[in-house]
Amino acid sequence: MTEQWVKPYGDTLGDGRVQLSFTLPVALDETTKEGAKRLAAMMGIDEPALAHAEDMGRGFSFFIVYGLCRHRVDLASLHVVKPEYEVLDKEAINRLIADKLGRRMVVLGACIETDAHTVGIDAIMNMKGYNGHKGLESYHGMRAINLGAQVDSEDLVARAIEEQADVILVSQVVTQKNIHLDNLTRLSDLLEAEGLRDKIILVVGGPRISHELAKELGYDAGFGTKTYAEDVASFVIHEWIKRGAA
Amino acid sequence: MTEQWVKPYGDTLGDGRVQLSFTLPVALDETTKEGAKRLAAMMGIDEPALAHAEDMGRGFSFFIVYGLCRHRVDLASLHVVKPEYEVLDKEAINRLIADKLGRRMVVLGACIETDAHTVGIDAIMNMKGYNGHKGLESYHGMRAINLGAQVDSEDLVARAIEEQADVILVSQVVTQKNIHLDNLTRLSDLLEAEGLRDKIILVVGGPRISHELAKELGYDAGFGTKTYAEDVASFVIHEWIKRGAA
Amino acid sequence: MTQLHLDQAQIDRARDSARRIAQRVYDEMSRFTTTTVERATLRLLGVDGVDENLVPLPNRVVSHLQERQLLQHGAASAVLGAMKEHGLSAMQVAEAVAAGTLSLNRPKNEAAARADADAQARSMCERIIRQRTQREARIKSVGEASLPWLYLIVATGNIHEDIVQAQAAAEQGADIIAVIRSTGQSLLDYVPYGATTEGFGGTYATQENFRLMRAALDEVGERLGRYIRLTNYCSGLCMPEIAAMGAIERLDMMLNDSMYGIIFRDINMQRTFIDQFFSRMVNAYAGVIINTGEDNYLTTADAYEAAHTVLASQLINEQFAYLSGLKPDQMGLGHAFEINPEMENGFLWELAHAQLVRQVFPDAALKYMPPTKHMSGNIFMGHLQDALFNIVSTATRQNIHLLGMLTEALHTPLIQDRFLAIQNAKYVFSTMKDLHAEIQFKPGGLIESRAQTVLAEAERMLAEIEEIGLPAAIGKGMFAEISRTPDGGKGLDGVVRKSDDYYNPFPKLMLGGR
Amino acid sequence: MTQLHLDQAQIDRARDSARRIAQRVYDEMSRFTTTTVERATLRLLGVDGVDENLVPLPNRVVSHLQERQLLQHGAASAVLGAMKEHGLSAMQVAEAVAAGTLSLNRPKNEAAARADADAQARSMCERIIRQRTQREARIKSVGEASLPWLYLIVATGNIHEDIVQAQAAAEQGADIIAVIRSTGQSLLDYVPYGATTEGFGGTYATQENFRLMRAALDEVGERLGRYIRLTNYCSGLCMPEIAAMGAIERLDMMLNDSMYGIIFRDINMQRTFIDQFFSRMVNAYAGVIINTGEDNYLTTADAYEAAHTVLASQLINEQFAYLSGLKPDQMGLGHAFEINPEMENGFLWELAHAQLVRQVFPDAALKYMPPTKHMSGNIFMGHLQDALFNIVSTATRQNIHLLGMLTEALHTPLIQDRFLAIQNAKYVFSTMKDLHAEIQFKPGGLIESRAQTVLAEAERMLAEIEEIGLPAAIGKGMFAEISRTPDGGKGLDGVVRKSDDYYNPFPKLMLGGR
Ligand code: B12
Ligand code: B12
Ligand SMILES: Cc1ncc(COP(=O)(O)O)c(C=O)c1O
Ligand SMILES: Cc1ncc(COP(=O)(O)O)c(C=O)c1O
Repeated sequence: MTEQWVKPYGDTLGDGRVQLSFTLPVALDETTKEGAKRLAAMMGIDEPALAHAEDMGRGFSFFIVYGLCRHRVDLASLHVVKPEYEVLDKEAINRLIADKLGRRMVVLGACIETDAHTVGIDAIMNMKGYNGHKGLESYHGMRAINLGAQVDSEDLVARAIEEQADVILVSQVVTQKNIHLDNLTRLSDLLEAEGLRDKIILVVGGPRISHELAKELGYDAGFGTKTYAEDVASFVIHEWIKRGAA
Repeated sequence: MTEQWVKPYGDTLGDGRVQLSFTLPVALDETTKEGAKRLAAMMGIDEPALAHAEDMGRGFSFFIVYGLCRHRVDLASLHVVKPEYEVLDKEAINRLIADKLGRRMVVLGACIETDAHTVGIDAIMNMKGYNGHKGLESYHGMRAINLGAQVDSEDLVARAIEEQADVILVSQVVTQKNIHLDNLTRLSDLLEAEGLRDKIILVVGGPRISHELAKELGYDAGFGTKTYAEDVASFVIHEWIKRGAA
Repeated sequence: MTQLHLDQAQIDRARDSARRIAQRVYDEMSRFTTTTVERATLRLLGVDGVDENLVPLPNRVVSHLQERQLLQHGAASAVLGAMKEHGLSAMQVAEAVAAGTLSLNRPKNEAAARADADAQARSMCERIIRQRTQREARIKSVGEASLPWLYLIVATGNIHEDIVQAQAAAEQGADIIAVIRSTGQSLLDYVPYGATTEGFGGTYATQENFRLMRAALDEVGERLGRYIRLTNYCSGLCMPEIAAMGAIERLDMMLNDSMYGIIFRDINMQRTFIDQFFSRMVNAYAGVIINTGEDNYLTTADAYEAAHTVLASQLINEQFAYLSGLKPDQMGLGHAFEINPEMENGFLWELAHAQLVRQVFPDAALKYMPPTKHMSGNIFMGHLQDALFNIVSTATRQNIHLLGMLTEALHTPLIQDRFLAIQNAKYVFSTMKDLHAEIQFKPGGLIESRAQTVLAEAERMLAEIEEIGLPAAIGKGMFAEISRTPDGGKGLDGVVRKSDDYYNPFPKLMLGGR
Repeated sequence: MTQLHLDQAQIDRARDSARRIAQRVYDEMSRFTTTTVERATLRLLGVDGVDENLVPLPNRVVSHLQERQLLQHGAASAVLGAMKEHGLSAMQVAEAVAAGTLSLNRPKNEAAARADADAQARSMCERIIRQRTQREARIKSVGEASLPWLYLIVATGNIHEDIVQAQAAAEQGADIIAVIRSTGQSLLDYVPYGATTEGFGGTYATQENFRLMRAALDEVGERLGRYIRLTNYCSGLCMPEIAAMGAIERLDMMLNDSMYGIIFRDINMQRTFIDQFFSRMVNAYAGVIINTGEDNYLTTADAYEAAHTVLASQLINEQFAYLSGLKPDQMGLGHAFEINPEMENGFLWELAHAQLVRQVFPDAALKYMPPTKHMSGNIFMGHLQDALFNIVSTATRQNIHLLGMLTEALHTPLIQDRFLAIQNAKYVFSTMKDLHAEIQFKPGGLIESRAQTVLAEAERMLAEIEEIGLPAAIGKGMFAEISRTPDGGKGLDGVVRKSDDYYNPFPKLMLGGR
């Protein structure tokens, strides 16, 4: 593959210009300013210029730096992990489900553990959908059950057994102190323990979720901001077919 | 000296949180996003999170990244180059000049070469001054001659000879493509060529000027934003005394 | 701003509906108490601490009473009776119960126990009044912030780190510090104990944390010459207990809504209404300003379409507040700038709405919330949304101004986010200082008509709620598009029908004989 | 916005003063021509190119005429005479002069030479009219931008890089692209030639650069369905030549002020007034919108204290513009949001000022400049200052809206700075779409009084200038606090007193016989 090196661009190809801001937990003086520049230099920023340095009181200082990033990256060399599937429309998805499953697909959705941010999962699951994209409830090929907020992983797994779920969709919005990692690991461990992990398509979504992260956590896919129901539905049916084929 | 390591601070000591923004000269897609994160990683940013990625049209993409900067710096180890002098008030400066020179000190100011930004040099030189700090014209110990904008270096040097200047103050505001470096070097070379460099205290100022840079260029001092007349005047008389002592 | 032309009779009709709606709920709910009301009562009588499993003693005692079928009489007389009989303090009684060395019964002498309870309660009331007086004295001596008060959150999860951030925020200009609570605390049926250093998206609300932060803010306030107010969350399954702790530790404000827990935390509605009444009574007595949570509706519903639900809910919250003894200047009725930034003329609608709320509640300490839902990772754009919010706030003279964070969509605030937020607000407030008095709305124009429409819709909505009752209205998802049923949700098991001889010393002391 | 109450008689008096001020300068100055006026004339007659030292041929020819004491008769007839006598084209004459193989003299037949010059000039005028017609046709076919027009600069120093940035800017929403000129070009007494790739803080204005950028913007405009306007600087020692080049290459707007060069570039005032008259005439004829530079005053003087100097100067610029045949809709009178962000109520004063200018010049294509002087390296704060500027612009219906850059204090714009600036303006303009019609100023309030004060001060200032004459006023530093004398400054050596038989074919063609 031909290489495709890129660098940040300000006003001339290859200039490497970047903007940076951060706080240092020290009062502002000439040394602190020098320290801020030095940090930028350590990041590989040439000619770091302190655009702004301001004392924030109580031994904190705020900095804005512009400079020239020395690093460049070869886009051609990057292997991006992304779910491989074609986004279909509702009709096509319903048809595929009818063809391949011959029954309605059971999809369970929840915001797990302490997370109560339901707007995201509602956007995917509920009739109304999001930005004019109807949710899974409106897919007649699916039985979409939205359990809502703060669902314990145990309860979710129990319900999955009860409903014979094909798919579990979980949402995680709160990520502070990486709490979502704990929550998500907990759920997949439980499914594993119940011997369900292979039977169920397990998907996670949320504004800070990437497919890469999801894969690392042992999920089948991860979806970030601006996801619509048809994206998930397309992935899910595609994954179902793939598993059948395997 | 005891070490004083610092790292950027977001909400926990040592967390290293920084904000970054830049443009990449490629259209937005998953690979570009990955490239943006990779660049942040190369800067030593752990867990780089793409807070925002937006296509700007015509093959450009804009990114905002937050992440954890791995680097830290020992403030105690930094040697900050700064002009060493005590800032005096106008009276004290006038008295010192009377004492040490026994005559008025001749100070020539100019914005050199193509630069026409006079507000800065006016703030230092003119009667009115800046932010309530009177300019050098108001110091009766000084003869302050402000040549204004776009003064050719040759003209400035000729005038310095004519007026028997003790001090030359130059202002450089335009720094695009580093034009100020050329201009400043040109002036000091000319002074050197005329054998005047040692006789004259040569000072540069401007919003993007640091003392460090000025020293590198062979100037006696450099002053940045928020400089007042008394800062320069204090330095100049201090430097005069130092040279006399040497 | 000049006043919008609004029909006062229409406002009065809407308010009358709200009064009847609230009164009906109150009448039905005053036949019940809850486990947390009783725990709060015990806390106010001096019970605190935890057992070896970190279960709070108020919980141990109340569970004990519940097991023994005694709770319906009220916890106070049983405990006071035991104190007298065994010559113990309230704490000692609780410890003994927890240790299993003491079983509580109905007091031998009910009248004496009640009198003792009254005496004990009176001394706590005096303590609370002393805090209230101290607040007033401090404001007088160190100085009062100017309006609007800048309200900032800290949410590191660690009380010690929170203190660093809170003091820095105050130095930068914050007038009010809210210590955001860890996710999930609202669903705990007990209040954690002691100083805490681990939380997610916030720090646990504990009495010790209250105390530490109060001291830190008193300290920085003195240094700055400005009394810094402290806020926490009086919501969730322990609403009354948090109110009690706050009253004791001199919190100044409390998030305390009549419906938030029901709608957003799926807490049982009966439980919430009962707890809410008691907690507000304590807040009222302690001179705390409550903050209601109507702003949250607009995080799930659309700010334009659901604007009237905010007003309707504020009117209901106001009436519930009156029932608990709160004065208008203690009512931080909540609303928010949640308009979609892509909506044409969105700013006009927000201006109309903020001014409408201002005029309907001229004496309330309105709490105005910044954009959150439509904030994105584009922090530069977000900073502008916050600026426009700041403009509406100063133009319509809001009282409690929550600062919007440019990183709202990303993380709980970093120290620099707060710093920039304060710069944003201060710039707007100063450069537009007298704008509110200089600009007038075009009579009959888009802004005025919009306000009139929202008012009319709120009136209609309240009429409908009056018809069907508040529980049914919530059941229909009339608020925030979320539906809850009277017997659904968490915490119903903590609702206890009062016996005829139920006794609690606080209402008559705090409400003056209601 | 509703209108401010202003005294129309006072406006009329101020305007009358300005008319007499301008007329007096015009009467005095029309006895002179300048080297660059003559070079522009030659360019319009077809002379272009450079010699082996890169000296433009128009300079070579004019110097030649000056040496031979012929310039006072006007360059046109000498060149046209030589063309006829030697059977050469204008370019061939110029090349021969440059090569030293031809010496110019007064034409043998002055009448015939004038007639030839007229014919040649007429064909150039037709060419310019064709460009003007093409502009109109393109606007009709690809579409016109909505008001206010978003104006963005590119300033990489390299025309090819500028094109990339300009096209990207247009895609992001720019309606006007200004190619900022290299520092120092305004003091060059010639116009550089060809495509250029090195400049500092901007790209050299050359005819080839004009052509390249024009083509690039036509291309992107077609793609976007919006005619993208192109702007450059018609200032400095070559003002008339730039006007000529712009007319030929279909520039749409030109920075072109009657006093900017005098004050900010220390260009001789006689030179400037003469050049200004000719250049504006060409601009007028080419359908170019001029942009005046009053905004610059506030970069050295204080925006509050010197507000009236902006208005006074606008009235003078307007009268000079009328003298050169410009129509009100070609008058992009300049003003700026340069208030100190720390000034209490600063926003109100800016609002008052912008509205005042709007009302005094209801038909002008007002150019409104963003904050620059008080921008700092705090880009987050700067972004807010720009937002408030955007608000005033939409609220007072400005026409040409220069986008403020959050990095104004740091560098010429990076591509992302422009991107964010457009998002800022678009957000404000959309969310406040009808605000201008909804908000009224309090009669007799702070805003109205402020506008009245500024108007009164401008009237007084103009009366004083009328008294002493414009050159003396400039000498007193009445504009921008910078003082210049009639015989000081650069370029006086290029001022030539016309002989009685001075001839130039363009004024009568372009002004229709003035
Ligand atoms: C609305 C909101 C709330 C509402 C939630 C109401 C509700 N019923 O959901 C309320 C007010 C209750 C709330 C409370 C809290 N919140 Co909140 N909240 C928000 C807010 C403003 C918007 C979130 C939202 O609705 N976005 C719109 C939806 C549509 O977007 P989305 O969730 O990203 O979903 C899309 C995709 O991500 C994806 N997706 C999401 N889930 C899934 C699942 C699957 C399977 C798939 C395929 C896709 C998918 O598809 C969706 C549609 O495209 C954000 C800030 C912001 N602007 O983002 C803060 C925010 C998320 N909240 C935050 C916090 C900290 C809290 C609290 C913990 C604060 C506290 N301590 O009290 C509480 C507690 C809540 C709890 N226990 O979880 C933080 C989280 C910080 C972090 N990164 O950890 C944020 C970022 C605010 C902040 N800056 O502090 N919040
Ligand atoms: C005002 C201004 C102008 C005015 C200048 C009027 C005048 N008579 O000075 C006008 C409108 C003419 C102008 C024109 C241009 N400008 Co200009 N201008 C500015 C602006 C808005 C403010 C500068 C200013 O006056 N600051 C206030 C003074 C008091 O601050 P200061 O200069 O920093 O001075 C202080 C210190 O630095 C120090 N100091 C300065 N000099 C000295 C000297 C000594 C000896 C000492 C001790 C101290 C000292 O003390 C001063 C007081 O504390 C800046 C943007 C900004 N906000 O900074 C752009 C800016 C400087 N301009 C810029 C440019 C590119 C131009 C042009 C080249 C654009 C063009 N191509 O047309 C032209 C050409 C000018 C030229 N040939 O030099 C760029 C420079 C970019 C760069 N880094 O290279 C800037 C940053 C704007 C931008 N973002 O593009 N400009
Ligand atoms: C009234 C009210 N209570 C409580 C909260 C916080 O929620 P919780 O404490 O349930 O996590 C909010 C959220 O902003 C609120 O508005
Ligand atoms: C009217 C006018 N002309 C010219 C310029 C640019 O200056 P110059 O071309 O002299 O560098 C400006 C600056 O903004 C201006 O306002």
